[in-house]
Amino acid sequence: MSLPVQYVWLIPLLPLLAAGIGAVTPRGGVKIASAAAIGAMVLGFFLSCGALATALAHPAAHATANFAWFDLGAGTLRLGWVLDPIAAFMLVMVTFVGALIFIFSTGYMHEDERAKQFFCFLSLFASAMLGVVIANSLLLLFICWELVGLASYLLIGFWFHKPEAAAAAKKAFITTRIGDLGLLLGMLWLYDSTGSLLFYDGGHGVLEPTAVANLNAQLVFGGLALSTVIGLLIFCGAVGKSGQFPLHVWLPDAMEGPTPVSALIHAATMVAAGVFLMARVYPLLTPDALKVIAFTGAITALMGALIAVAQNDIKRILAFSTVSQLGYMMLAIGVGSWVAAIFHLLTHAFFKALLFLGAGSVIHAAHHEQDIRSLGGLRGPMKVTFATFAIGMMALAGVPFLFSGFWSKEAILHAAHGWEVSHLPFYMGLTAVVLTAFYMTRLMAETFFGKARTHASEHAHESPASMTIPLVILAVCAVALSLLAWPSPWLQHILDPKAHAEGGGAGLMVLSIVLVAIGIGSGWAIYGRTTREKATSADPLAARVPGVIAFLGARMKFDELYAATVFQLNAALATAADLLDRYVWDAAVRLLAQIGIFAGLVNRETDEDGLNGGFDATSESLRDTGKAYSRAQTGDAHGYLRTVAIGFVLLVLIVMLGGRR
Amino acid sequence: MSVVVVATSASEWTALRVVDSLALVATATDRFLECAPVMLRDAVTGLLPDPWRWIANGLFAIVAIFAVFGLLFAFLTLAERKILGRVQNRPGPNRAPTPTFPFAKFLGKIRTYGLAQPFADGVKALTKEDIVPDGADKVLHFLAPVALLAFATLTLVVIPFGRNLVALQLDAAVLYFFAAGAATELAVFMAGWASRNKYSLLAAMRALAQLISYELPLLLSWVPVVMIAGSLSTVAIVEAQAGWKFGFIPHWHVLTPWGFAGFVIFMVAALAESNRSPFDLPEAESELIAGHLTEYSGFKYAFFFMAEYFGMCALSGMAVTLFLGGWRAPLPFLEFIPSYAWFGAKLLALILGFMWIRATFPRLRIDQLTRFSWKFLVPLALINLGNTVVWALMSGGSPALALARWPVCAAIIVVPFVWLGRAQSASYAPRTYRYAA
Amino acid sequence: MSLSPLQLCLLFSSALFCVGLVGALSRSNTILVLLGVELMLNAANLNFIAFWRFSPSPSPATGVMFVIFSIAVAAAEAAVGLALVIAIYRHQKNIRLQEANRLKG
Amino acid sequence: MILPLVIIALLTIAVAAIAMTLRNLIHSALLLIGSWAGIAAFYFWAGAEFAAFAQVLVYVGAVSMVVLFAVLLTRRSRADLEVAPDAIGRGLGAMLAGGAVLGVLFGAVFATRLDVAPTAAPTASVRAIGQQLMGAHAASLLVVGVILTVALLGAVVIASTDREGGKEDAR
Repeated sequence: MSLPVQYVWLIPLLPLLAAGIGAVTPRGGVKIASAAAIGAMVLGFFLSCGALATALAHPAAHATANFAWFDLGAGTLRLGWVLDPIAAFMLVMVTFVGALIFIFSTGYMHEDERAKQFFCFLSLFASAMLGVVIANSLLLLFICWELVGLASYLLIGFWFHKPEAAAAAKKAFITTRIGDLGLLLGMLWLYDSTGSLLFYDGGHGVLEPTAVANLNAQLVFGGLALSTVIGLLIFCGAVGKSGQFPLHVWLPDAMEGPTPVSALIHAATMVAAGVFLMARVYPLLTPDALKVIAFTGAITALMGALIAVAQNDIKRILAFSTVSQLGYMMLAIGVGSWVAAIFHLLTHAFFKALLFLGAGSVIHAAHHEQDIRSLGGLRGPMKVTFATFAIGMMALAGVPFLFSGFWSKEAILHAAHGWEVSHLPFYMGLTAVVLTAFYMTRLMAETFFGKARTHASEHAHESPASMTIPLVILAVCAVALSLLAWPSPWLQHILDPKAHAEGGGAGLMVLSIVLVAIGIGSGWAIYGRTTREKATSADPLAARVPGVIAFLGARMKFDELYAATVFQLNAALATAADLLDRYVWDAAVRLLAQIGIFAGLVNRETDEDGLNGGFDATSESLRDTGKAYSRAQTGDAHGYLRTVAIGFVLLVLIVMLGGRR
Repeated sequence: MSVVVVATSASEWTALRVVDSLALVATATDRFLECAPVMLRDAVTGLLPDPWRWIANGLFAIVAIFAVFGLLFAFLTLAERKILGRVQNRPGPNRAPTPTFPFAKFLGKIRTYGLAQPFADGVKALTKEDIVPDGADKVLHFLAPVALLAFATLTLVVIPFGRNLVALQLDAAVLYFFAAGAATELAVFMAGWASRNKYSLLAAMRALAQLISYELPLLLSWVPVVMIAGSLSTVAIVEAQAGWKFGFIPHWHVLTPWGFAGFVIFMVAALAESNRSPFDLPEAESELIAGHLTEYSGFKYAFFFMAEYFGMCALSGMAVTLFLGGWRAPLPFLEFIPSYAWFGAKLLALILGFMWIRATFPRLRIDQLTRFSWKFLVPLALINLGNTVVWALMSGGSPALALARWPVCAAIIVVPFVWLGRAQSASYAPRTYRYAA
Repeated sequence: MSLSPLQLCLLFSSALFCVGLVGALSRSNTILVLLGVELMLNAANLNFIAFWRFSPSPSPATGVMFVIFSIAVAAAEAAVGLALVIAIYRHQKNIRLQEANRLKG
Repeated sequence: MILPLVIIALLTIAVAAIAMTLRNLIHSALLLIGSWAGIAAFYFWAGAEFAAFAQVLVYVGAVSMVVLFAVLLTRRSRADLEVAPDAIGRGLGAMLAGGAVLGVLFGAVFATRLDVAPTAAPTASVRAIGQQLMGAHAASLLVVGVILTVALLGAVVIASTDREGGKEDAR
C-alpha cells in the first residue's frame, strides 16, 4: 500500500469536500457534517499511511509533482506538491490527531446548535493544514497558510457572542498577519531573485544547492547574505504563526475557542506549522539567521514556562506551555538540529492534543469551569481522564524513558549543548525543563487531587465514550512514540540522511532527569502535599514571592507593554496623519478649490450665454424628435410587421433595379 | 404478406421505390416457405408492365397489411374477451351465430366455438345507427376515426415482418414510425373537440396529457438501440441482431442490461401510448365515461377500436424489431421455420402479454400516471442512455473489460431503478378516504 | 418560358411565405399571427432544402443541417410564443393583438 | 418528377390560405398542421427524409399540441369571437403588403439566373447527418440544446401563475 506523489493532493481534497458538504447541509445536519468530516480524516489517514510508505521507500528523494498555474508575463508561475519523509510524517500526524479530535468534538460539541458549522470549519482547517504540509511551492504554502489563519480565526471566534472570543479571534488574526507580512515580503524577494517559488524542481528549486549558493553569494545591506534576509523574513511568518516571542500574545487568548479547536489548532498542528516551515526551508537558512532563530526560541521557551507557573486557567497554562514547547522546537532548528525539532513537533502534537482534550473533558464535566482553583478532586469520578491526563503530563514534563516527550526533549537539549556559538540557549532550555515539570505538577495537583472545591467539580462525572476513547488512543501514542527515538539514528536517517548521527550523552541525560525530578518534587512539595482547601485560599507560591507571581500572572505585562508602545505609537501616528491631513493637505485642497471657484465664476458668464444656450436648444430639439419618433411606437404589432414587409419590398426593388452590376 | 423493398443502394430511393426482387431471392434462403410471400407478390404484380409495377406493389402491400392485420384485429378482440373471461373465471363469448346452410341441410348446425364472434360484432357495428350529436363539428367528427386509423396503419408500413418483407424501406424508418405515431394525438384531439361535449373534450385533453407524457420515455427508450446498431433503419437494426454468441445465445438487444431496461421502459410506455390497462384512463369505461369516444357509435366506434389494436400491433412489432431480434429465430437449428412465422410468434406473445397485464393490474390515477412517467420512466430512460454509452465505450477494449461491462451496466440501471422506486413507491399507495368506512 | 424545378420550389416557398405574411398581418388573434410567422419560417426552410437539392453544395448535408436547426429553434419559438399568448390572455382577458399595446409611445 | 411537386405545392398553399381565412380557430389550426405536413411531404419529395420526419415529429406531433392547448386555454373571451372593428382595413393593408412582397419575390425568382441543377440529387443519409451533427456542428447542437432548455423554462415561467402576482392580476 503506497500512494504515489501524483495522488497526494487527494489527502487535502477529502477534508475540503467534507467542508463543502458541511457548508451545504441544512442547519440540523450535524450528523452528516460530522460523519463527512470524520470519514474524510480517517480516509485521509489511510492515504497518508500510504504516502508515508512511499516516502520511506526512498527517504532521500523529494518526490514532486509540479504544474503550471498560470503564465505571468514572461515567466510561468508553477505550483506543486512534494512528498518526502518530513511531509509524510506530518501528514500522518495531522490526519491521525485530527481524526481523533474530530471524534472527540462529536461528544464535546453535541449540545451546540451550530455544531454543523464547527465541523465545516474544522474540515476546512484540516484541508488547509494538509495543503501547507504537502506544498512544494512557497506560494501554495502561503495560500494554505492564510487559509489556516482564516480557519483559526473562524474557530477562535466560534462563540462570537462572547465578547472575549470575538476579541481573541481578531487579536489572533491581526497578530499573525504582522508575521505574515514578513513572510510575504520574503516570498516576493525570493521570487524576484530566483524566479521560482518551487522548493524542489529537479535542480531548479529554491532549496536546491544551485539556488542556495546563488542566494548566499549575493550581499545586501550591512554585509548580510541575501539568504539571511529572506530566511529571517520567512521566520517572521513562523514567529507569528507559532507564537514565538514577541508575537506570542495571541496564542493564550485563542483559548477562548472551543477546546477541541485549542487541541487541534493551537497545540497540535497550526502552531507547529511555523516550525514545519522553518524545517522545510532549512537549507535556505544561514548561520546568521540560525542565531536569531535559536535565541528567539530559547527566550520563548523560558518565558512561556515562567508565565505558565503563575496562571490559573487550565487552558491558559496549557497554552503557555505550548508557547514554551514551540520555543524548544525553534531552538532546535536554530542550533541546527531540525530533525530534533520535527521529532519534538510530532511527540508534542500527540501529548499536547491529549492534554488539551483531557482539559476539554474536565471542562465538559465541570460545566465549563476552567479555573484550577475551583476544580480539584477529579481523580475519583474521572478515572479515565485522570489516567490519560497524567500520561500526557509526564510526557510533557519529560519523565524519563517511558514517555515520548523525554526523548524528543533530550534530543533538543543535546543539540543545544553541542552548539558552538553559545551555551546560553542551552541553559535557558534547562531552566525551562525544571519549570515545565513544576507547573505541570501544579496543574495535576490542583485539578485532580485534594477535594472538590466547588459545586461543579463535585458533580463531575466521566465524559462519554466518544471523548474518552480518543484520549486513550492519544495516551497510547504519547507513550508509543518513544519508539521513534529508540533506534536512535533511525528518524535522523530517514529525515536527514546526510547528517551524521551522534551518540547520546549519558551525562546530559542524567542531568535532565535530575532537573525533571527537582521540578516535579518541588511542585509536589508546594501544591501536592497539602492541597488547597477553598477555591479562594491563596496560592502558596504567591504568598512567598507575591511580586514575581503577580508579574508572571499578568503574563509579564506584554499586553500592557504593547498597549503602551505599539498602540500608543499607532495612535500618535494616526494623530499626526490626521493633523497633516486636516491642516496641510486640506489647506492646499481648499486653496485649489478657491481657485477653481474663481475660474468657475469667470467661466459661468461665458457659459450661460454662449454654450448653455446652444445645449439647451439642442436638447429641446432632441426631445421633440424623440416625441415625434415615439409616436411611431404605436404598440400595433401588425403595423410593425407591415412596415417591415414594405421596407423589404423597397429594399428588394432598390437592389434589383439599381444595384445590379 | 407484403412487398419486398430493398433499394440497390439505400441512399438512392424515392417514395415507394420497389426493386425487382428476383435478384434478392438468390441471396435469401431459397426455401419455398421463406420465399412464398415474395413469389406470390411477383406472380400478381408481374402481370403488369414495368412502369406501373411500383403502384401495383404498393397496392399489394396495402391490401396485404389490411387483410392480415384486419383479420388479426378481429381475432384479437375475440382472444382478449376469451382470455379476460378465463382470468375472471367465466367462459367468455361462446355463442356466436351458428350458421346453417339452407342449401346443404345435411351439414346441420356448425359449431364455431365462438370463433364467429368477430364477424357478428362487425355486422352489429355496421348496422347500428351512426349518431352524430347536434352541434358537433360534423367534418371533424367524421375525420377523427379515419385519421386515427390512417396514422395507425401508416406506422405498420416500416416494420419488417420477415426476411425481405417490409413495405417501405426507409433510411430513417424508426423516426418515421414515431413521427406517424405522434400524429395520432391529433386524431384524439379531433375526436374530443368535434363531439361538442365537455366531457369528451376534457377526456381528450387528459388523453393528450397522457400521450405526450409517455411519448418521451417511448422515444428515449429506443435511442440506445439506434446508438448501438448505428442506424435508424429497421432492416439494419434487425441485421445488427443477427448471429449467435457461443452458437446459441442470440445477439438480441433485450439480452443486454441496457437493452432489457430499454425494452421494459418501451413496453410500459407502449401500454400507455396505446391506452391499454393499467394506463387506460382516456377511455376507462368502467369508471369514467368512455372519454373522447363518448359520442361515437356504430362503425366509427369500431374504427377507434381497430386503430387501438393496430397501434398495439405496431408498437409490439416495433418492440420485436428493436429489442427481440425482429424476425430472427432464437436458435440456429430453428431457422427452418419461416422468418415471418417467428415474427408473428413474438408479436402474438407480446400482445398476449398486454392482455395478461390488462387482466391483472388495477388502473392508475391520472396524477400517479403522469408522475410515473415524468419522475420515473424519463429519468430511467435518460440513465439508460448514459448506460448504453458506457456499454459501447467498454466493449471496444480487452476481453476483461468486455466481461466487466455486464455487472457495471447492470448496476448502473438497477441502482437508480431501486432508488427511484423506493423514493416514489409511497405515492402509488391506495388513497385513504378519511370519511369513508 | 419553362420553369426549372428549383424555380418552382422557390415560387412555392414565396407563395407560402406570402400566405403566412398576409395571415400574420390580417388576423387579430395572436395565436393565428404566431402561426402565420411560423408558416413564414417554414417557407424559409423550404428554400434551404430546395437549394440543397438543386444546386451544388459544399458539403452533402448543409441544407438539411440548416433545416434541422431551424426546426429546433422554431419549436422553441413556438413554445415561448404561445406561453406569451397565455400571459397576454391572463392580463387582458382576450388575445387580440391590437389591444396588447400598453407600452406604446 | 415535377408533377408531385406541383400537387404538393398547390395543396399546401391552398390549405394554408384557407387556414388563414377561417373564423374557426380550431379548424385553422388543424389546417395549418395539414400545411406543415405538406411541407414535410415536400422535404420527402426533395430527398431530405430526415428533415421530413423531423418536421412531422416536431410540428405535427409537438407544436400542434401546444397550439391546440393554447387555443383551448384562451377560448373564453368574447372579444375574440367578434369581428374586430378595423378588420376590413387591416385585411386590405395585409393583402396589399402581401401582394407587394409576393410580386417582388416572384420577380426576383424569375429575374435571377440560377445555376443549372446538378443531374444527381445530393445524398444525405441519416448516418451522414448524424456524423455532421456530432462532428462539424457539435457546438451548434449544444447551443440548440441550451436554447431549447431555456425556452422550455422560459415558457413555464411566463405561462405559470405566480401566487403573489395573482392578486395584482385580479385588480
